Amino acid sequence: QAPKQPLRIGMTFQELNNPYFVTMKQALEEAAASIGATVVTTDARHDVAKQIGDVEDMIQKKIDILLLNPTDSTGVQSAVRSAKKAGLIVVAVDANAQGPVDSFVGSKNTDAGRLACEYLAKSIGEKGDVAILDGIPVVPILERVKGCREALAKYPGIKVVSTQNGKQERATALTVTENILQANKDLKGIFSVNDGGSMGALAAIEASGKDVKLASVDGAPEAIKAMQKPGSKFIATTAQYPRDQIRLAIGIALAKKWGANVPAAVPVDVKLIDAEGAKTFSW
Amino acid sequence: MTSSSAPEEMLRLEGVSKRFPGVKALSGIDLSIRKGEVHALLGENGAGKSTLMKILGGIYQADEGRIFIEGSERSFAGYADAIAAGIGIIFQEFSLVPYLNAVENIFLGRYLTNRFGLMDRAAMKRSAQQLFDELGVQIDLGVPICRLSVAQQQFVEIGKALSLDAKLLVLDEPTATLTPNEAGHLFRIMRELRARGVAMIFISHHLDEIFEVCDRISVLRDGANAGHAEVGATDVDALVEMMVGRRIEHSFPPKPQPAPRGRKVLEVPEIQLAKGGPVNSFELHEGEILGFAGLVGSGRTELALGMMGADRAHRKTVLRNGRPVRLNDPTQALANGIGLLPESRKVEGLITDFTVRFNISMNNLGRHRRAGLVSQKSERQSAAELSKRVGVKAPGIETRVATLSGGNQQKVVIARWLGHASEVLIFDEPTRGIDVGAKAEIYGLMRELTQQGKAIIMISSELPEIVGMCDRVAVFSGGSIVATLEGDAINSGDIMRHATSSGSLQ
Amino acid sequence: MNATATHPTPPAPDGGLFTQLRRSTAFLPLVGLVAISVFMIAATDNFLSWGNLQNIALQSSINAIIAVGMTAAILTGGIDLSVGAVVALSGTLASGMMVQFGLPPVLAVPLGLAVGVVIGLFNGYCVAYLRMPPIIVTLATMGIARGIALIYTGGYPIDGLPDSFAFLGGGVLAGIKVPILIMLATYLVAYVLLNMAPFGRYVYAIGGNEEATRLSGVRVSRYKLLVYALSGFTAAVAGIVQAARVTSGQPGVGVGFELDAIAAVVMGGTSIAGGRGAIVGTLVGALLLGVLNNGLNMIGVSPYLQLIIKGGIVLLAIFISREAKR
Amino acid sequence: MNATATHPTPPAPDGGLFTQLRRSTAFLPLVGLVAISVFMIAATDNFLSWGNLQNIALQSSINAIIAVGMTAAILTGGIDLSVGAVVALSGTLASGMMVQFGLPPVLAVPLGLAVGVVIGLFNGYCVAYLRMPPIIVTLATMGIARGIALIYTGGYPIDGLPDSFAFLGGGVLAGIKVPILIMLATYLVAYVLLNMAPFGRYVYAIGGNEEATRLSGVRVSRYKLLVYALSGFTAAVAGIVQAARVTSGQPGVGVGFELDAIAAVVMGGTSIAGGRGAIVGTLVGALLLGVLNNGLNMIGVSPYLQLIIKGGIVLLAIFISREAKR
Ligand SMILES: Nc1ncnc2c1ncn2[C@@H]1O[C@H](COP(=O)(O)OP(=O)(O)OP(=O)(O)O)[C@@H](O)[C@H]1O
Ligand SMILES: Nc1ncnc2c1ncn2[C@@H]1O[C@H](COP(=O)(O)OP(=O)(O)OP(=O)(O)O)[C@@H](O)[C@H]1O
Ligand SMILES: [Mg+2]
Ligand SMILES: [Mg+2]
Repeated sequence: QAPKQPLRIGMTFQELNNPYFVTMKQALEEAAASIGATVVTTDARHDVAKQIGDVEDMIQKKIDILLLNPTDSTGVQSAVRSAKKAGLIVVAVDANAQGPVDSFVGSKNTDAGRLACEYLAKSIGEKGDVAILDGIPVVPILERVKGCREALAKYPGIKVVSTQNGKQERATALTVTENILQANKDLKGIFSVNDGGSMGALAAIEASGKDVKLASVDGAPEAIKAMQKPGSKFIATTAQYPRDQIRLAIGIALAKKWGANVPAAVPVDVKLIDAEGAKTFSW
Repeated sequence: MTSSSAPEEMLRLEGVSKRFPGVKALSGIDLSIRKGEVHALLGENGAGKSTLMKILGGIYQADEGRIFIEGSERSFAGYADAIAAGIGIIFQEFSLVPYLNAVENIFLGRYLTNRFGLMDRAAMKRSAQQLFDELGVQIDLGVPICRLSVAQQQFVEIGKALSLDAKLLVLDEPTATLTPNEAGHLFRIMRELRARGVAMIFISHHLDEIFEVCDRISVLRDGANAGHAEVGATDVDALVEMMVGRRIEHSFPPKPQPAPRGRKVLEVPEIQLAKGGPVNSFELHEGEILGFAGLVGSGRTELALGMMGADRAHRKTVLRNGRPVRLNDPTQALANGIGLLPESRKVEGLITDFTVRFNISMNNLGRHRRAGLVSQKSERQSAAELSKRVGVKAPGIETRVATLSGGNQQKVVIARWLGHASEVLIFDEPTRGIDVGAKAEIYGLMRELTQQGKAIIMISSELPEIVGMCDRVAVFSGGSIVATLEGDAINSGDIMRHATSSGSLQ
Repeated sequence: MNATATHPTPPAPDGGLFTQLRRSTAFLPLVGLVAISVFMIAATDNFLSWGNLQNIALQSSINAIIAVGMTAAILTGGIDLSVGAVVALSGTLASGMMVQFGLPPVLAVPLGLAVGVVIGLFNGYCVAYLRMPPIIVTLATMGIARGIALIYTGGYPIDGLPDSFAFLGGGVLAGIKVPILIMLATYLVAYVLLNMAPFGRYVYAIGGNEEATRLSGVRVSRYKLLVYALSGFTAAVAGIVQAARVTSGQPGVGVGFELDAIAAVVMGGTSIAGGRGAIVGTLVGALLLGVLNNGLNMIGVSPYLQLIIKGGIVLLAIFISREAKR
Repeated sequence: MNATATHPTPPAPDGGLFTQLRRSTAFLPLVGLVAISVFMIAATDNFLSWGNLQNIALQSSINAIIAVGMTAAILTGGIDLSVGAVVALSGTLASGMMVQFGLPPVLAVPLGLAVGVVIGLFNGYCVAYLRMPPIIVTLATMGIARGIALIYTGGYPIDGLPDSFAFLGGGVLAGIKVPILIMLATYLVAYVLLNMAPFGRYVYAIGGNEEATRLSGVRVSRYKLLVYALSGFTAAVAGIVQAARVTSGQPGVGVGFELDAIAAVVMGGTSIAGGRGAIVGTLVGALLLGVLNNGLNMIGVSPYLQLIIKGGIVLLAIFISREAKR
């Protein structure tokens, strides 16, 4: 047997500007520490080319397990191939990747969108104008929007009057929402594809003084906190479990390393959190 | 091509007019140039000489008027058209690319290529070398021309125009940056060209040069024809009167006798610009004009810039009013009452986008400060007064300097220092490109300044001006001050003798 | 340089207020602003409402504030690419001071501004004293400032800011939103500084001909230093307003803000080569971009198409102003 | 200007190959590259392996290719901010041609390149003939090209590219990865063009003194047009390589690439003011950035800290080259 080399885990993130992924990174470091593994992380900053380069560098660095949070599912496939060729175990996290990944651990994003928008629809009395605050066109986001649209379509009284891109970050979401509010006098609700964007939308709604309800996806701490404010317009967010995703991904990867046949996909349930549920929820 | 007029006529301009916003630069100019003649074009600063030449070169379009080349009417949309018609121009403002070498500059726009379409450097270098051999100047063909001296650059400019093999060559103040020696070179070349039938238009404010090299003369005044003359049938006074419309007292203002020997306002016991270079020393007294004379490239400008801290000096000691001062940049120089009128106005002196007023008050805003802000009223008043004193010909003090003629731009820089509290002024080639009338005024102003107790270092390549103006003269050769002359010793013969001696003489 | 803006009372022989206006650098941008506004009024229901007009001013305010320092930098012939990262850094730092150390806003805000000035001074030192090219210096500090903001926050937004701070982003004074007031105040100060104080004259002079300015004895290096410090400062002001507006310090905010600011400056008639331009034009340029963003959102133009339209309008605006200058 | 590169047989009295090398623009960047590489060799296990060296060249290739056109644009005193968007547009368009219309790569690739040239010509036309400032023209076309790419793809990546195309991104020829070969070929052509053909001298001349160049009868506008076309072309080449490397046409790719390319050019010793520089330096600059990225990843430096370190090293590199030039 080879001399004891600690297990090396590499993870490439699509971004590390976002609490959701930063939380994953924390969970990764904790989990790795508990089994004596070393960790390298990289931040693709939404650039597939950089992500491929990052993976290539990690292969040169001789990691054993690659956790891949793809910034684009198709774009990273050559990186997946190189990694597999170099004998790594590759597990996609949060969003799936094309190519021979060993497994994929991620939220049920369609559910996430559906749950949030069903709740939103009910809270506005099943009728009125609704806007969607879209994000970067990657699979999980697209699925959330799809789920939301499916849910809203069940209510003939509800009309989606505007879909704008808030880029999943506060500052952009803030201005975009301000404009949506100006353009749509009778807006009743907004669905934001993530909590980062929803925080910007919330600021805009509060500043406008209008009664517009807001639902979102993630369960980020700031969202949870905002929902608990009395009379908050932020009524619900479908929580994902970033820590669990990582823990599962590492578990699957180890299982694979030990020779197990692992499932191709491990969907992680999501849960709707409303103002009441927010009191006890945290990532 | 149809040819109807006299066969020996190279160029005829008829009724050329040009108006710029706020200025009628040219009105109804007629001009006729014969083949194989050197034709002088004279006029005060701003008379319209350069503008006329730019129209000839297709750089400006005339509002009215016609251009005939060898009898047929032509119009040029750009300089390339003019070149194609056999016209070459040496511009008043350099038109060289600083980071290219002399060869690349000369052939710019018409590089020789080999059969692969790549540049044939060897061939170009050969013909450039030949060109400079003919000109009798030494130019390092390998270095970017920004590393050449101003005079060398001027010769590159000349070489570039000559290499066009033009039938009509325009030389717009080519001698302004040359010493008499080099100007002599140029005149020899011009005579050779004349012998080959090339027609030339020669612009200069040095009227003696006109008599040395020209055949006929045309004079512009305020953008209009002021007269024509044959060189044999006129003299300097007549020309000046034609240019200015009155007679000019063009002798230098009287030097104070005996020469002023006030307290030493500036002492430089030692200054060495570069490690291993020559060590110099000089001093300057209250109320005197100290000349820096020497050949082009003898290091006068360098020494002045190094002394005042605009360039780095390896080692130097400078005392102002007996106290040692640190001069590491022009700001410190200014704080110690030392001001510079730089050699190249456009590059170093002016902000051409600024108005006359801004350029004049530029480093003097403190005088116009009210509550931390610039008082427009006081600034405007003083700018108007100063520009009037140096005789800037411009529509007003709110005119952009870029639109002024070369000489008038120079006057603006002079005006800046007239209004300044500096006690020590370094005037580097102050009358370069200045017309005769204005020159006399500037000389008068310089004397006036010294009478107020200021001291002036005048760097000049014009010997008469050195002789006529300076109380003492430091003669440079090869970077060293080889002699300091006073009183009767200040004469052209002695200065030239020292200037051409080898540097280590002392 | 803009003769009219700098001479409140020129001797203009053919003066008249309109002539004066027409000659000013800001005239064409103003025409553009009016033209686009007219179009938006026609194309949307609600454009002209007081609410929406405030909205536009509000949304333009951050870019407009950043563009003040950018104008100064560009006028000297430089540029400042670090502004977006400074927005993030000053916002997160001030937020951190309030949330983690419990500092009151009156202390935390100056600290946030100070960090912007420090980065600006660093930029300015490299540019002015070490003679490094501005574009590359500020590109480097852009990475550095962003990195510091990310490390400081660990990548999380800093939340839980006091209401007194949020007032800077969402409050209303005399019927006008506070960020708009901050923007106006910034422009007022900048106008005085650039058009009436010696500082401004030197800024223009340096951009017009740095060597000549230096040889005439102006302390070029010091003024350049100040210009970048100013740019860092206005970016930090924008960072504070931004943090107050989204009531959190966001380490990832401000990506690409430098390009918006440059666009505002150039649309406002300032020459990218330096030496010519006017601060008032920049404000108009920023508002023009704001109207464009707002209007296209209001019309409901798809975000992708917005990119194209905005690009086209920027081109058109510059083209027209070029033509008119001929 | 790089004296050595331009005079294959300089009259250098104190010649010698080393002296010549030492005088060249690319010398200092080369020293920097060597220094950083030595550091990385010491700091990591595996830096010097053939695999990792190829890796670095491969990862630098896209930036290096873009930087060729950027060098030309900067040499003329201009800049091209649209390159990143052109990477996206040419990549998506070529991909679309192959996937949606079933065109073979030999047809689709030229089409992708052509679209880059078209954007470049448009930029060049605005800059050269309409005399609009390059920074703002290309900023506008950056938005436009990106918008077109997004609309064309609907925001989704275009997938399912043929293997023959993917070869351009992942294939190996004579033991070397194809993108590296494409990069080398691009530099070879650029070297000849810029140093040995009249075109190159005109590019330098325009950057050195545009007015003088015009007065010399050089068709300045035409050469500027060509320079931007070249920049569009090399960006499109990079776009094709990029698409082949990620085996999909990505509409969102290339954001910020313009800044990386500018960094490579300036790190390579080319003056941002134009007129001086060398294409070889740019290659060295791009490799330097590549080594930095790779090495920091290999060491395992945290992504946030990487931003700071990279900024610091860029600053240091420029600082040293400035000092040495004194
Ligand atoms: N581009 C321009 N825009 C506006 N006015 C101009 C422009 N060029 C020249 N002028 C004006 O035209 C007049 C003639 O200038 P020109 O340069 O032809 O004079 P000049 O005779 O060559 O003088 P100098 O001896 O000083 O060189 C001047 O009043 C000048 O201010
Ligand atoms: N013939 C030459 N060969 C090489 N370099 C020269 C030559 N002439 C001048 N130089 C450069 O110019 C420097 C001195 O020029 P400087 O401008 O100080 O001289 P100057 O006496 O003021 O002459 P000018 O009338 O040109 O201003 C020299 O140190 C050198 O670098
Ligand atoms: Mg003239
Ligand atoms: Mg001199």
